[in-house]
Amino acid sequence: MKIRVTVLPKPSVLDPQGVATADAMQHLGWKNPGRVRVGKIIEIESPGERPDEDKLHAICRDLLSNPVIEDYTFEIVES
Amino acid sequence: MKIRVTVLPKPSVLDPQGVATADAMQHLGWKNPGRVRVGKIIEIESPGERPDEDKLHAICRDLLSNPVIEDYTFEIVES
Amino acid sequence: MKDPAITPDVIAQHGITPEEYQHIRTILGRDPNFTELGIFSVMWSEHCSYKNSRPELKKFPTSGPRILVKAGEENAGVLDVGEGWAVAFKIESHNHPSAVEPFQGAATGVGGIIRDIFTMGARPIFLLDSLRFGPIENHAPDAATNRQLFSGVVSGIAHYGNCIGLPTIGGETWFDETYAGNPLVNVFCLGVLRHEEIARGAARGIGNPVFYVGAETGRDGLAGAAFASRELTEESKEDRPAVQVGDPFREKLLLEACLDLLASGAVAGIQDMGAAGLTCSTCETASRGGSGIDVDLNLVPKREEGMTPYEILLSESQERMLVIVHKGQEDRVREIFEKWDLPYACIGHVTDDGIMRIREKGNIVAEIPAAALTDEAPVYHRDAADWTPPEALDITTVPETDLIAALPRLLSHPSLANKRWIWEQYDHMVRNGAVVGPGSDAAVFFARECEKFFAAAVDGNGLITRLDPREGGRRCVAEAARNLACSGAVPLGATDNLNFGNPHKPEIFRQLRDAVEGMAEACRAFDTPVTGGNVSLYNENPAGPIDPTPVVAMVGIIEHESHITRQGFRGTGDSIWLLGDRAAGLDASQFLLLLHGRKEGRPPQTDLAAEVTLHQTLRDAIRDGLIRSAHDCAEGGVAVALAECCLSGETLVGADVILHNDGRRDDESLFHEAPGRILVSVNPADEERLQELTTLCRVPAYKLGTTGGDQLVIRIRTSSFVWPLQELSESWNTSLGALMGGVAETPNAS
Amino acid sequence: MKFAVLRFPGSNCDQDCLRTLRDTFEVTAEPVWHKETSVAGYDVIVIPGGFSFGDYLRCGAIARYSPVMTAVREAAQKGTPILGVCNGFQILCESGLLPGALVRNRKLHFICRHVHLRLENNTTPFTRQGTIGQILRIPIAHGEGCYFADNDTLDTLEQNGRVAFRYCTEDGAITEDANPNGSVRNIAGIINENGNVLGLMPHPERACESRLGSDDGRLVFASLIEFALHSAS
Ligand SMILES: Nc1ncnc2c1ncn2[C@@H]1O[C@H](COP(=O)(O)OP(=O)(O)O)[C@@H](O)[C@H]1O
Ligand SMILES: [Mg+2]
Repeated sequence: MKIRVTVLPKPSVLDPQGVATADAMQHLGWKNPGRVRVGKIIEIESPGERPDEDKLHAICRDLLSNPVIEDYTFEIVES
Repeated sequence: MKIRVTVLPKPSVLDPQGVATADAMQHLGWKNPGRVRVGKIIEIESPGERPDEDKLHAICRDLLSNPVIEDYTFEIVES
Repeated sequence: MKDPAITPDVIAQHGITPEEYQHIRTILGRDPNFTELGIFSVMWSEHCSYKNSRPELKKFPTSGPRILVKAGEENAGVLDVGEGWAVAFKIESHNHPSAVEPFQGAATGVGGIIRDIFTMGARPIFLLDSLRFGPIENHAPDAATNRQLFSGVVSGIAHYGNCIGLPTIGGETWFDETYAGNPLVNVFCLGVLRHEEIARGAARGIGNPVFYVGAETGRDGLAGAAFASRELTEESKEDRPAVQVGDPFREKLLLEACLDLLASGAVAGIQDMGAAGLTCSTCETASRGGSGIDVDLNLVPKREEGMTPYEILLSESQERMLVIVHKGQEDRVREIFEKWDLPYACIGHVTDDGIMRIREKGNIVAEIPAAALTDEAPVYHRDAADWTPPEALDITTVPETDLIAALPRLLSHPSLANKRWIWEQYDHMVRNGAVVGPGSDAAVFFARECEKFFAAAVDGNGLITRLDPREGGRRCVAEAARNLACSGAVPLGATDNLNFGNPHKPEIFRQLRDAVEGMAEACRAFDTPVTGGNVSLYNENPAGPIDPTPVVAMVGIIEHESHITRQGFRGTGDSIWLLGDRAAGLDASQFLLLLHGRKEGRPPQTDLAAEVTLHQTLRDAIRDGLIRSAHDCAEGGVAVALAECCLSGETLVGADVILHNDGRRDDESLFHEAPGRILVSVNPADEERLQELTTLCRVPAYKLGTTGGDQLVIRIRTSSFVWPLQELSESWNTSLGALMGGVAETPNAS
Repeated sequence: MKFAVLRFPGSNCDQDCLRTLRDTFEVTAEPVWHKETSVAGYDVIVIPGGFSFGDYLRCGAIARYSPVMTAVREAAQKGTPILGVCNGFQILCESGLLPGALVRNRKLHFICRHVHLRLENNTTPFTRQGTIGQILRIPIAHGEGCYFADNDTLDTLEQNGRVAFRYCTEDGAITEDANPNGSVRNIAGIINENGNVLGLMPHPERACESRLGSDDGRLVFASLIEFALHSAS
């Protein structure tokens, strides 16, 4: 089973890495890349049972992201 | 238009962050989370035109990922 | 999965010559199998065996009353520093990995040298780094690539050093086209220990268990060894990375666990797994112990499934150690590894037959006399080309330029500019010891373990060595010693890194040989034995070999805290003196290189006897309390040195000086790079005593002028050159940051 | 008088804190391993800097789950002074003992240098020996020291005097230029509602001896010691 958790900075939080990336894209010739945000992806390939949704939410909220600055989503890619 | 680039460590490359994350998940009560890899996600919300595929590949390869140790994929979420 | 057959092709791909192959057959009394071929290939590589450089390295002085562990005996040399305390230190290169992946390449370089130090039983306390890159100014070819390499290397060093909690307190950084595509990344580490704590990398005690501890073994670094590995496992060839990824967190745990372990008395021998990993650590420990070793690969903790013996033995996965444990102490050892959450396994035991025996699934997959791998490696005496000394520079071919503009241009060149952009990324303050951090001639570190002040500096000069290898060798040692003297330290010992091109080319071998002889001569003069070092050959880019770049790191001790001296002027009204001889032309100077684009001339020769006296006299003056600041005149000559004195104190302090011209042109007077000169500032009340001392010691000493004001004024006969300090400060302090401002960051540095 | 200095895998300023407390202030200071479940008997708890668990995932994200943190949370409730420096500050935020979060420095680099701080509240156990507006010179060394909190949280902090230190110029001005990492409102250190938990990005333990360039950091430890003596009597 494969779970993919995506963690992105909240829109209200300064994302200097996103800004720097957008700048660098412009240098590479993409005139207007617009808004770029850099976040994390956590890919879990679990051989065993998958935790129930609540448990998964808890792990995403308490460990994999920090709700003060980040939003998360997860998707079950294969099961 | 929204493009989402996912960058993950190549399967055989050591991913210390993934290892630490898997350990932490176990402490949170998920007995066998299996293999965890931590990568980057770059979300681009571009108002203008989107570069052609070749250009996008070039940006992913040269800027957003490090081909020696990472693989990337991108998907066009909306256009 | 079957091993490939041993064909002449496979042998050649392993970098083994037909003669070497015959030698292997003689040692074994049979043909080696594929795994054994791999083992010989890495152990007999230049990296492990120094087969091309060993005869040269023998020329270094390696003994002395302070030497506790000699160069070559163990992972690092150890020097006595008094009261039962000792230091272990060494420099190591990671040039090729850094060229491929600057961040991880540099990071793992730091990890490797730290392991060398704590393997000796020492607590690592600080790092230095010596770096070379291609040009990074906007107009330079490939500037963007060079900037990325530079930025990646600096963040890689920062990442590893900061995380593990070791301060990088000094270094040197140069930019020149010769290093484009082939950056040099040399890192130095020093640790402290008690004499009785020195650990040995020997497998002693028949029947003692052999433990593996640290990161799991993966297929890291295999392609780096460049083999016929393609046939090994079809499915894995795509993702077999040449680059190792460092895990400083694991290394921190490993460090603490190993020091706990050594303190427990359970350890009979210990060795890190560096290049050639498990292979090197098993056969070297056995060879040093005069014993054999028997290891079962099934027991080795692995990161991946289906690894072959060849892959396991040759893997260069980082953050691993081999520990030989006194029989009966296994539980104590397990307890420590478990406390630190480290993977470990007992993988074998010490035997009495001198054989390195490797098993897998009950079969013996390799069986080689251990000592043959380490002691019977081939040694080559390469041919050296003849050398003609370079022509002296004809000064009339150098157009006279605007000298007022020249100084800020030099100060803002990345090679001479303030390196703050680099060292602010390093946590140079952790461990609360950097009493003099980066930004002065030598760094001074207060080692709280032993309450001693150590000084350390690292120097190299590719330009001088290219023009005159022997002088280049002498020069870098003398400069390091001078940097130490300026900080108030007595040098104790040195470690060197020889960065050269392909030694099969006679002109390269000539450079290597002469540079080593020059370094050896200088180390003798300063009474600083070489305690170890590293050789990095085959540094070439498509345009040819790099300028030969021997680098030396020297360590000294400062007897009393009050002797610690810095390079910056301290206030208004001090007298500025130049100690040492003065005259030379612009030969081999940075002025000629950076402003006129010429690598030319006959480098002024280092007078070692005069240097020794100069340093001793300076130290005497420091001990007598006469010296307010001291700075060595190196690249950029006296003008750049003066500017640095004005700019690097706690506040900006101006100066007004007169230079005698010796019948030379003004550009020569300002920017020539004769070695053996030190700028000091003294309280006017002490001038007479300084003069007496220098006269007594026969050290030339010239009063140049006085500190004060907000400009640097240099007068030469009728000309006077005036630079507002604000402008010089702007040039010197901001140029590197401005150039690097637009560089995309290495994103994985947290 | 007994200080606990917590030690997580990857802590690297624990020794500096212990030495400073023992050698400069001559108080008892003991390391406490992260697997311990009690911090009873300690008058002050210090969570030192470093890279706990490699700073993987997020700084402090994994350390907050160490067993010792449960005990720390209880001690915080009881009013024991808790000082989190650098990574310690990050751990306190991740644990919810302090509001907000520390994110990547504005310019993305790790920065190690001396900065100036303005003391904003001298009624805390950590600052009682100082004066408001006092300027301290103390080093920072971090890659993720940019303090962030939403505006409501920030307003609450300010209204209640919970901003303990701000980055400032040499003369005490709160300017953009003086802000090394982009922290909102130049915040360098905050306290919790009860005033007994301080999170501070700069390293006071690196500024307790003049040979290290500044001894302005003594204020924090001297205040703590005075406070603890006071509470004991
Ligand atoms: N890569 C680096 N890392 C740390 N410190 C550095 C680095 N490069 C230069 N420095 C520091 O900058 C100062 C100037 O270096 P350098 O120009 O080599 O001095 P000098 O000419 O006196 O030997 C020294 O204090 C040195 O330690
Ligand atoms: Mg130098």
